[in-house]
Amino acid sequence: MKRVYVNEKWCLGCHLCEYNCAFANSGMTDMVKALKDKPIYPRVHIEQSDDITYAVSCRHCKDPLCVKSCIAGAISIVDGVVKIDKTKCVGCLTCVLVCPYGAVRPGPTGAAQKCELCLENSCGEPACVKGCPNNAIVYEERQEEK
Amino acid sequence: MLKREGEIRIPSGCAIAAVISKEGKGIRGDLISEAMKPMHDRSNGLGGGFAGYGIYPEMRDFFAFHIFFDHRSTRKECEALLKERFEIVKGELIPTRKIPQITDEPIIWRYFVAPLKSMLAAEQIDENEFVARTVVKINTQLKGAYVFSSGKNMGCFKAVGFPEDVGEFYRLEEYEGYSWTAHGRYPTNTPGWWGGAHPFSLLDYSVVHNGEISSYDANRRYIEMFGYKCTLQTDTEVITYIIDYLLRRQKLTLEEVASVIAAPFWSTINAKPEKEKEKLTYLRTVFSNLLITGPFSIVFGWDGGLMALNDRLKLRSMITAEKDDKVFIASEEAAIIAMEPEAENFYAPSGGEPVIVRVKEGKF
Amino acid sequence: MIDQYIYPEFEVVRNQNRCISCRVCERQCANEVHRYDTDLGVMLSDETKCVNCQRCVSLCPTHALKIVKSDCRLRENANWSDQTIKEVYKQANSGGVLLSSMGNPTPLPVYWDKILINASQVTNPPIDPLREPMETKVFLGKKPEKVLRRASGELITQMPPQIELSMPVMFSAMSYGSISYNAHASLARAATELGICYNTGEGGLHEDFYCYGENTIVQVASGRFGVHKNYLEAAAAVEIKMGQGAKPGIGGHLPGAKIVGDISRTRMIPEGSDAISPAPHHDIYSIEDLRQLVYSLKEATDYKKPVIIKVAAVHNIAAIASGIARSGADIIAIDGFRGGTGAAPTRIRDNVGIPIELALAAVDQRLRDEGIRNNVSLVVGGSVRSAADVVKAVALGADAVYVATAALLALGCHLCRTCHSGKCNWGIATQRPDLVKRLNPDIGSRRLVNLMNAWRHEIKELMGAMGINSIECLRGNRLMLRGVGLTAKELEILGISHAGE
Amino acid sequence: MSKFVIIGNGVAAAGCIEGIRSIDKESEITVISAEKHPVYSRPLISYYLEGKTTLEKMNYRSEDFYEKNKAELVYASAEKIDLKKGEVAFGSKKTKFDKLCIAAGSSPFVPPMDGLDSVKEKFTFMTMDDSLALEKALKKDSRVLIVGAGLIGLKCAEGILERVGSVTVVDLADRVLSSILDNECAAVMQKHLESKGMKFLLSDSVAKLETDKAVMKSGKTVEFDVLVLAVGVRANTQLAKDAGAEVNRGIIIDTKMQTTLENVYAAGDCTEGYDSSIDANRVLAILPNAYMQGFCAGVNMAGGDSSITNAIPMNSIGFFGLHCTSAGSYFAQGEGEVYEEKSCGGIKRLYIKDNKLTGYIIIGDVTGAGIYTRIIREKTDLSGVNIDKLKNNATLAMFLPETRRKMLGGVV
Repeated sequence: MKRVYVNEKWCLGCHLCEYNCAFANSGMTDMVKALKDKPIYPRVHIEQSDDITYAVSCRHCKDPLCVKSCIAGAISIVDGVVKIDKTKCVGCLTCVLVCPYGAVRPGPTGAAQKCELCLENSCGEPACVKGCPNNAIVYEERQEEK
Repeated sequence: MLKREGEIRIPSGCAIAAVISKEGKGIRGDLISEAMKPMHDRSNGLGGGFAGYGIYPEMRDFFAFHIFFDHRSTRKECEALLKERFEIVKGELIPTRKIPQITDEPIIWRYFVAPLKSMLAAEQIDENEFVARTVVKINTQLKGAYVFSSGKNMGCFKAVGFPEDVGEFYRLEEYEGYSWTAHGRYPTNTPGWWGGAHPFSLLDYSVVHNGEISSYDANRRYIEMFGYKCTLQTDTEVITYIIDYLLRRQKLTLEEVASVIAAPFWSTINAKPEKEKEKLTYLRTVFSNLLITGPFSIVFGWDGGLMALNDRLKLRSMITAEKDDKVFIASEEAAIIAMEPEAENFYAPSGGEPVIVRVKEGKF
Repeated sequence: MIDQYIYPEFEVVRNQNRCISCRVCERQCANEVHRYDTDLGVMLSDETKCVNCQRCVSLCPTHALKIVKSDCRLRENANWSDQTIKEVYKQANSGGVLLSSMGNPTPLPVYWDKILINASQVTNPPIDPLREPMETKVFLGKKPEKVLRRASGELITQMPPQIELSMPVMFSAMSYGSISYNAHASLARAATELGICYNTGEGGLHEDFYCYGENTIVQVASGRFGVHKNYLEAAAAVEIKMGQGAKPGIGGHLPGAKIVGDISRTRMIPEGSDAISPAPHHDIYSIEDLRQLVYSLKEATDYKKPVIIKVAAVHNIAAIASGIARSGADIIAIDGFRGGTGAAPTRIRDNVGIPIELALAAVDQRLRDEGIRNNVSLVVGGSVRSAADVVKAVALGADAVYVATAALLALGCHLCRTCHSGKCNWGIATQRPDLVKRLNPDIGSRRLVNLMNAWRHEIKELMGAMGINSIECLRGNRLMLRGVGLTAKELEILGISHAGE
Repeated sequence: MSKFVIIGNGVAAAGCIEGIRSIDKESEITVISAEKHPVYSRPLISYYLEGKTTLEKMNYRSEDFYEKNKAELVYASAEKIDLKKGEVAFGSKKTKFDKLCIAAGSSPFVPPMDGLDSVKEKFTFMTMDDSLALEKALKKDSRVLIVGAGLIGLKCAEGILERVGSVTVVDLADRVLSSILDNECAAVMQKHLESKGMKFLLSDSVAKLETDKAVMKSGKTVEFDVLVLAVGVRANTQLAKDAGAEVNRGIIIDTKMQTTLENVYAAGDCTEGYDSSIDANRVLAILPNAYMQGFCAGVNMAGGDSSITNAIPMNSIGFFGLHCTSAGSYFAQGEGEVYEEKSCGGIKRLYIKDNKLTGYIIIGDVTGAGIYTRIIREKTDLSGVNIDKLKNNATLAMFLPETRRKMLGGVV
């Protein structure tokens, strides 16, 4: 399955992915309207380690702890994609407690949110990938080591 | 005022035809003149001409110079120059027939000459090179004189007019040769000048050409490095020089010449067997500036035969046919039928595929 | 500082209605122009630091930024231009030679723009490159004068060494050090994919790039940096750099601060030592010395590599070229005065040398007049900006062209002309790791390949229009060119007619 | 074809069904549910009272869950397990089984209290029905007394605080959430809860109850209208015990979820399984554990091979927007390093011992907490981790670059 991967060698730490993500998931058509003077709630996050930066987003684990742990039964795997049903989520953040990548965070309403690969917004391909100025984030199929 | 040949590059469309007897049998000049009639519309009356091989058997050991003079005084001047370098065996007016279609003719002479041995020794070159240099010298330095034929046992006949009229004017029925080429011209950029008509020839090489090559200046500026001077700025001139350079100076075979001037595409070369590929790559690389692009169909004549060649995309029509020992080449099938209603084995050579017909050796 | 007397050259115009304070501009500006003010909650700019490289503009996700030339003007004076006055101020401030980067920006004539190309109409057909084969392959190198055969009559097909190019364009010399590792990687990978060559410049060849050797021209310049046996042997050809169009008669100087790590190793000089390329090669004070170096390099490479001599286009270039053509060199590269550089004294860059178009025309004709055009191939550079420039150069007589500025533009360069600052925001002319990584060679090489493929298409279109289906038939085909707005003398030197003639 | 029976219908049972179906798509499954609801999320009952979810959304799985998984759902109480016959008796019926899973959950523990019978409005807080019953008793001006300041008591308190007059929580322990928080963190949380209007009586207990009044051991009295008993829960072990299984505080299971009886498995709050954080068995009555145990049991019942060796206690709980995550085990002062970092309204405490992170508590910004949980669960040796970065932030930056790149599926 295609997933979002980061190559930290090329990550510039510009944080554009976060803004593109927040915009893509805002449901709005204008970035200024969507993001100006508001806190943003991206589903991809830039982390920094010394001089290295890299983006972290949901890995869509094959055996996801978040799905097993969700107290509301709000997280499920649909065609390989781990999805959160926002309407069921009560914001207990058990998923945050268990996610081994730190990829799940609360969204603007308190409900947990995470990367769902832009499959359900109008972006077409993940916005972080599309907008990355240095191809540091890619959307591709890889053989993952288990 | 339109500029004439030599002052500006002259592109033109044309008709060509040729016939050869492989056995070296005599063919009368009016036959080739006939061929040009059905192709009348391919010319516009601004030039026609012929080259005949084997037409001066008695004088076969001498270079036959056909020269246009625009004035008597020019002829005197030219003859003086010739005498410095040659023994003139015979000099005479070329016989012509007054016809209303051909007017404003210059003074047309022919000289049968032999280079002076002392001059050859002094310049340390062979007689062909000596003759070639003399021709270039006259044509570039002697205003009003123009050598339009300089081979042995062959001759060019050309004029401003439609080719069939030119044939009549030069009384071609009085000549017999084993091979003939003919040209009807449709230039678009000249008032029509006798010297600019075709065939173009140097020594026994003659070229008739239908087309307009796009590589002209690349070819010209290259070939001029080797002592040639493209005074006419016509395709035919530069093609003749290229062939002369490759054949006579670089000693390439006709087939090799064809694969220089109509070189196969690299993709074709790369698909050939190793040996062949090496050779073609070598020729194309070394003589890259002699590749000719743009449309052309040429018939190259020399004392040993004819070679017909199309550009590598075959952007001009050209067809060949046979009958007995005769081979016919023409822009149109009609021209061949006009020469030989029974002609057979019609064949349209592919782009870049040379058709080489050699006359039996020793016949002439 | 009052003694600077110089108002910032650019203004950062930020549309606060569009700015979402994402701070991308701040993070991406190595010159530290932008900063976020937490008290005001807005982005602010320090325009004195702006070099107008447009990195922030390009990355601003809401297009809230533009950089404009400041309209703060000194009192108008036709003799004393703003630029001239400011240069006086700068020199009065610093007491130093003014430094600039990239090519000559002054409004001297660009002859490419005054030359027009022919097309076929009626009398011969244009050729559609989408339907018919259209060839752009060239071989650079000396061509034999005489065809030789074995006793059997078979052709001897051995030739002096050649460089085979899929199209008549190469990336010209830019050293590792003056540009980044990733820029070199992009050039090397693109050249390999394209079947053309790139040029190491005089910074040596990084060990990672030996695998691209067949598409690499290695340079031997006056500093001899990074030259050793393997270096010479790795390459497709060896180039002796005698001069550079942007700074004829001037050497190079890469400050010790940039001679670190791999660069020091690749140049084979100690870390921290200045890399100084002398103005002349101190073993070449005349043409016969050059001949010796040419043959030294040929000996060293077993006569298997073509040797290129690169010279700047200067006044007597035709005579110089003639000398080189008889020196044993296989290829002459001529660099015109609009060529780029990582750093050059401004006065030299803007006032020394001649336009490449005239140099090319003069050299090609001179070599033909002497009958030695076949001794060498001719490569020209110095602001070849488009496929049309390539076609014009080839028609004037070049075998191939060198492009560098266009290649850098493809890599992201915005021609801000401050390479010498070492803070290239596009990761090209810098060695700062955080900036170097901004140029991902995956993207860089793809963009170079795209650019060259686009040019190749355009070259084919232009050739097809002329009814030419192989590039060699364009070479020196000056009839395909016409001048506009040129004097009789200029036309004579270019060897072309005026439009309408 | 086998016949599977599951006693209980909570999250562990749902896990068990899904575990069986991950291996065996056909065999018959019977679920015996004492509660007359399809499986729902028990922890959501407080959210329901708070209005953050609805009865419908509390369903843990979709409506067609049983149908899709070909499981027969029987509303009845299981009464007896007959091992010899391989039968479970419920109501007046019996059903055969080849493999049985006991997922019976736990029940509220109600300590004996003097005068309890005199209280009219008294509730436990465990099931959906408890919640619905409590809801009915609540009035705008109700004074509510909750006995127990653990997870259940406090979630209940949060759920009803806005709907009643007052809430007082009493607990014998000296701090709130004593099972998951240390003193420092409990204090932070308590302060937060008090700021929202909850009252606490800690280190105290109810000595005597009257109709609307509780008298504390300390002598204080608390008047109330509604009493909620949330002292604790006890695993439902009786059925297993009767059948002969070894039982301690829960039904003893091995890492494959099997009880000491052949063909009998157990999962969820009723079990006492392996806790890797203390390297011993213990009851880990948390929802993730219930599901994972159920799933594991299901896989093994269906002939697969699964085990859980890295279960640890962990909790994520929030009150009025202040989140708290914790995992692992803590130790007394002096036994190891405790790293503490206070931030505005929050606190973070990391317990580091023998070069391992043994436990942590974060109150406030819990971003990335899962990474701490991970290194506790995986017992990651901290010599391969940048400790400064670990303390600073829960990000992947704490790992060696190669490890991190591998985690993110990139080129190492």
